[in-house]
Amino acid sequence: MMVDWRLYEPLINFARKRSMWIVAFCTGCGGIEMPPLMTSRYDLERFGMMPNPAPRMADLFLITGYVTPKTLKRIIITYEMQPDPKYVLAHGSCPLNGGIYWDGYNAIKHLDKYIPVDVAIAGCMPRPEAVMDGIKKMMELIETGKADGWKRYKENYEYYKKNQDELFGEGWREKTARRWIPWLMNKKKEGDRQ
Amino acid sequence: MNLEKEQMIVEKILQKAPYAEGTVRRQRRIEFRIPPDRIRDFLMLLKENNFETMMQITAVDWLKDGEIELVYQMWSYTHAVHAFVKTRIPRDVDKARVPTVRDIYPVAETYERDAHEFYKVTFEGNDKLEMPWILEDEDKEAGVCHRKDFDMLGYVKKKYKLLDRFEEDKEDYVI
Amino acid sequence: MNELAIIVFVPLIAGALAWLIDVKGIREIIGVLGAAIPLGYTALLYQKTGEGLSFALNLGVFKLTFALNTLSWFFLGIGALVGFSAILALVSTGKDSYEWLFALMSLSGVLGVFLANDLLTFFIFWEIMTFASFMMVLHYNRAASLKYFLLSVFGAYAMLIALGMIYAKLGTFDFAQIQQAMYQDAYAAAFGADTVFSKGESALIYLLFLIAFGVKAGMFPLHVWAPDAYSETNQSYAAMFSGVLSKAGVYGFIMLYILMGTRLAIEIGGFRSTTKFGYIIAFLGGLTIIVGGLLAALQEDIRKLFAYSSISQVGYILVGIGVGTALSMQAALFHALSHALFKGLFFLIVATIVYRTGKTSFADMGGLAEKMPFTFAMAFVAILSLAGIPPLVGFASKWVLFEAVISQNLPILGGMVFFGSAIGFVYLIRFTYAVWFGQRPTDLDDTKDAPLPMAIAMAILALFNVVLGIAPGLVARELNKIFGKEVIGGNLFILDLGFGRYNALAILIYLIVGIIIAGIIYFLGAKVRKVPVTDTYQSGNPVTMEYNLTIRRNFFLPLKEALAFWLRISFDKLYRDIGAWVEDLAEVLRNFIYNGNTQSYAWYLAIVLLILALWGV
Amino acid sequence: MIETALKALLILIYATFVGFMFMGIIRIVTARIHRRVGPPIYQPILDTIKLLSKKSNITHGLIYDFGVIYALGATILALMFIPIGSIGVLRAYGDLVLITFLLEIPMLGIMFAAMSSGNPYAGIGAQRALLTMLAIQVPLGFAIVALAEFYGTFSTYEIVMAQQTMGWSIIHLPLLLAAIAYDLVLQAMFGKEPFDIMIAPGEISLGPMVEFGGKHMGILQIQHAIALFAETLFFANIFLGGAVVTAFSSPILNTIASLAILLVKQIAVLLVATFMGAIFPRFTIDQAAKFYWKWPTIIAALGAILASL
Repeated sequence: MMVDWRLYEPLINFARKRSMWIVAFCTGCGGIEMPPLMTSRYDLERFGMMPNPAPRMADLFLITGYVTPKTLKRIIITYEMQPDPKYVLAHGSCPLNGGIYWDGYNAIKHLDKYIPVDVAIAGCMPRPEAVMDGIKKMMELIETGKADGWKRYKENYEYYKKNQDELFGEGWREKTARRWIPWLMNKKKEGDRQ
Repeated sequence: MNLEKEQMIVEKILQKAPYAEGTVRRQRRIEFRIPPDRIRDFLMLLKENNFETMMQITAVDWLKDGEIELVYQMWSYTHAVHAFVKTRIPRDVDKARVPTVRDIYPVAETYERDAHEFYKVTFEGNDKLEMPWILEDEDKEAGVCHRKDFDMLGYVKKKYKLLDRFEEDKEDYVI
Repeated sequence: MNELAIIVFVPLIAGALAWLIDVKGIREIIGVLGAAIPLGYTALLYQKTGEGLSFALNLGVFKLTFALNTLSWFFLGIGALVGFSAILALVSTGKDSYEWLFALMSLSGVLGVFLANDLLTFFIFWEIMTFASFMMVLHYNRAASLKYFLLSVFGAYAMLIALGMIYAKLGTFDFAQIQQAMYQDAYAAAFGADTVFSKGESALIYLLFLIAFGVKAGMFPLHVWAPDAYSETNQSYAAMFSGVLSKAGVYGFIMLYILMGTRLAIEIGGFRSTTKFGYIIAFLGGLTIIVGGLLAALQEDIRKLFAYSSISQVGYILVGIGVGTALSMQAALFHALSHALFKGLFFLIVATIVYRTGKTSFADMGGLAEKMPFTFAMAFVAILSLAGIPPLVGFASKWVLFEAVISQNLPILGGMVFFGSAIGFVYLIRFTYAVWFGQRPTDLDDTKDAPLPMAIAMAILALFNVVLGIAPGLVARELNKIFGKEVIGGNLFILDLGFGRYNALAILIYLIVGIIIAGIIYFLGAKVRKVPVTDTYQSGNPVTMEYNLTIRRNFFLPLKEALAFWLRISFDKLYRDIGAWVEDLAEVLRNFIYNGNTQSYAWYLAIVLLILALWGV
Repeated sequence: MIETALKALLILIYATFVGFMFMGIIRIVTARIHRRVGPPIYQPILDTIKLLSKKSNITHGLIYDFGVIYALGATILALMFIPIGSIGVLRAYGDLVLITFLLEIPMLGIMFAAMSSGNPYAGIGAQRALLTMLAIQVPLGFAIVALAEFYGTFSTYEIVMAQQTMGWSIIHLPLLLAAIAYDLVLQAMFGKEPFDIMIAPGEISLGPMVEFGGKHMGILQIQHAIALFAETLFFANIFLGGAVVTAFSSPILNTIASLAILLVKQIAVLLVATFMGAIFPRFTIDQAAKFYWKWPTIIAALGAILASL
């Protein structure tokens, strides 16, 4: 059953703008900046934002702080689980250019090489006011339809895939999944023995 | 500032362990230097002299001496004294071997895995050394470690394609 | 030849033939015919239930008499229908002619029990049924069969003693005469005249019958044989075993009411709005519901789960019988029917699963819904029916039962039956999750759907589940006929109890409407994309099929922890201990009394003579 | 026929709207208890629009879709049987036992859908939800028994009518006890603290809901709204006297007045649940089971026994 939704686009955009559910995947030090945002000082729920543990029903993905290759794998998997349209908000300078971990072997330098970032907030760490400013910006972008990271990810998937594979190596998903299996199996055997 | 308690402990331990040399650094800090092959006996001795907890195994890379120094940090709740047990082993990867103390202090398993991953020290008898720890597999294959002779900056540039970003000779960067 | 004789004896003969001929293909045909003919004749006899059809077979010493009335026709219908389905499924799962012989023998045994017109015939066919089912269990598991045999023999002796007492007093086995005598006795007791049976005797007879029928119905605490016996046999046969044979116990309880209900009511007295002896049955039934259900939720073996669930469901019927009003009796009969339908269906589903996968433990199953869609559809119907989801037959009967119990101001029983419905949800979901959903073990990837005979058998029972659920009036009409008065009012789709009404058709219509509304909302949304089980959210960790993504064992561990204290009490263990204790006692006697010493035997003799002399003989 | 359908449609729309308002009220009141401003009251509607307008959805198979649809359908079915003031489509068949069952069926659909996704969190969530349901069933059953035995009827509408003459149920001691037990049960039915272990957001990421996204979650939001309305309405009807206004001459005014009265009572029930939820921490599942099998069961059984005397 096909319905022409373009008539309702303004309403839908308003709804998308005013009910951004955050996937609670707070990496790095910015996770500490979330509680003040959520609690009574700067109450984000005023804008209908709500922390949400499951990515399937989340819209806004907060990358709060530095990203290591380990985390980036999970971030990519979680990001791909989110249904379109989905938005990414990067906190602080680490996702931009590595920040103070510029020479660290285990900190991603340019996050937007691996997943599209809609809004990035500078600062180390940005204060809640700055984060709220970024969220306001994100709302404007959503309303004007400029927050099209999910479209870019679909269109330039080869580019992102290439960067991810250069960083992690081909077939990194299976490799990461199987990494622990021998040790888990051993553990299981020990458990059976006892 | 009296150090009788520390002195007493050090003497008590030294007379049982003649191979070791011990000093008192300051209040509640004592320090021992022992040959690497006696580490197990010495830690057993410490455990008998109620040093209940192993807090950390630190590895220090002395590039010029060509040695790696392992610092076993023990803590005694009864004396409230923090003991450093220092031992030095050769630096080259195949010779950097020391017996494990996992059976004496079970927690040592974790610290030994840590030291093995970042300083390539082999603890003989610990079968979990190869278990995945902090480093990703691709980093491990590239030989990433915290030894001083490893060119970390070069590796980072290569890994993250940052060749155009830093000058080679500059020492201090300001971002 | 008389229809009743055909109904009773054809399965037996067919079984014998199948056993003798023992050619694969022919024996199946004979066996299915042997089950189909009683079904056909039962359907034919529907018109003649009023005529008091009867049949007598003179065996010289005693004569077997059968008679047909509406009550026995009701049970006959249950037995013939479920029995036919089970036999049909046996075509696929039956291993050898042995199983055909005894399956059909037990079928004719139970039909004979339903049709018997005197206690002796009742007892004889009861024993045939017990023996045949015992042989079926023996074929698979010795220990389970022995446990079943011991308890059945226990019950049989109890019944035999009761029979002896009745015969000694009344000199007849005929139901009608016994009933008559009991009525007179009851009135005599009521008016304080001297009675044939003293208070103690009637109480004793009641107790003996309680044991005899309780064992067969799987009543707590005599249920211990059932889980092993139901699970350790051919699962197609278990459909009949649990669906029909347990009904023989229920039928026995109803006979108890018919024969000596008033007598016991007057002798033992009443409790609140019901009779004391009835309340005992009802309370034990309530305990059966709870114990069976909780244990079913904690099982790790699919067959055992349904064995316990069957016990739990029989508890409802006992509650209904025990409350003893006309309405609750009807509710009990109704639930007996629906229990036979959905439980038979369930055991056929289990049979299909076991037959196709060869596995019985929940730990090695999962994700079969894609592989066995038809069986899953049948299971869906059965689950909705057992869990009491309107509009299915399970809810209709359960609803009548609830109202019948609660309207009698019996709060404790009401709470028990409510709890029973919830526990039904619980173990059914465990079954659904472990078998049909979740991650499929790789060795089940080439599982095929049900074979044709089992599919037909399941379809028959599922059809009845749905039809009788949407039109419960059909059953209510029969039940009213049995009682000869309008107890459950209403029409084809509406059950009207006066203080509560249930409209199955409206429920169906509005459910469909609601689903249509939801479906419209669903189809307005964007298209869906199918994702594999490894593409679920595991905190962002990538997983492969090597990982175990399903809770396979100890699904209800918290429940186990919450019930830890009660789970330590095991009647099975208690009986084992008693058995061991009896053995030790025998040992002691052998050592100290019957020690083979003539000297001591002489002394015993002297002592006995002395006692007799003192007694004045 | 036509007006029945029209009435049903109106009831459905009213229930959905008010249910969404209830969800908004819960969020606002919780926010105020936290000293926050809280979202606007129409926030749940925005959420639902957003979820339904997602551009990509996933499924785990037929049951995954059907379970969600079935949940909403069954909730609508349950709503139809509860008398709303003087209107009410099937109130003649609004049987206590039936409604109690119908209010549980949606959970079965959600559980089917959640488990068919094969997500371990969903499995754990389903297990916890089922054990919670098992725990609440005992006091719930006793409360229903108490009602039925006190009034001697199972028809919700007749109970409402009886309360118009005899006064509210909760002024009679047995039914007061039953009402207390039922209110504790309601706490778990709403899935609010301290009995929300089944959807523990931090630990098992919403449990059964973890895999639902897009339109599935949207449908479940609508279902939740209607279920909130139906449960509070049921409570208001059987314990708080319902509402049957006959003061005015015109039936329209009577209906509006009784709807208003019902709304007040429903909001009262809702607020009690919200306050309890906002101030209590969370029980683990066996603690919840033990709690329900101790105090509420004793209270409700006492009520039932008193009612049956």
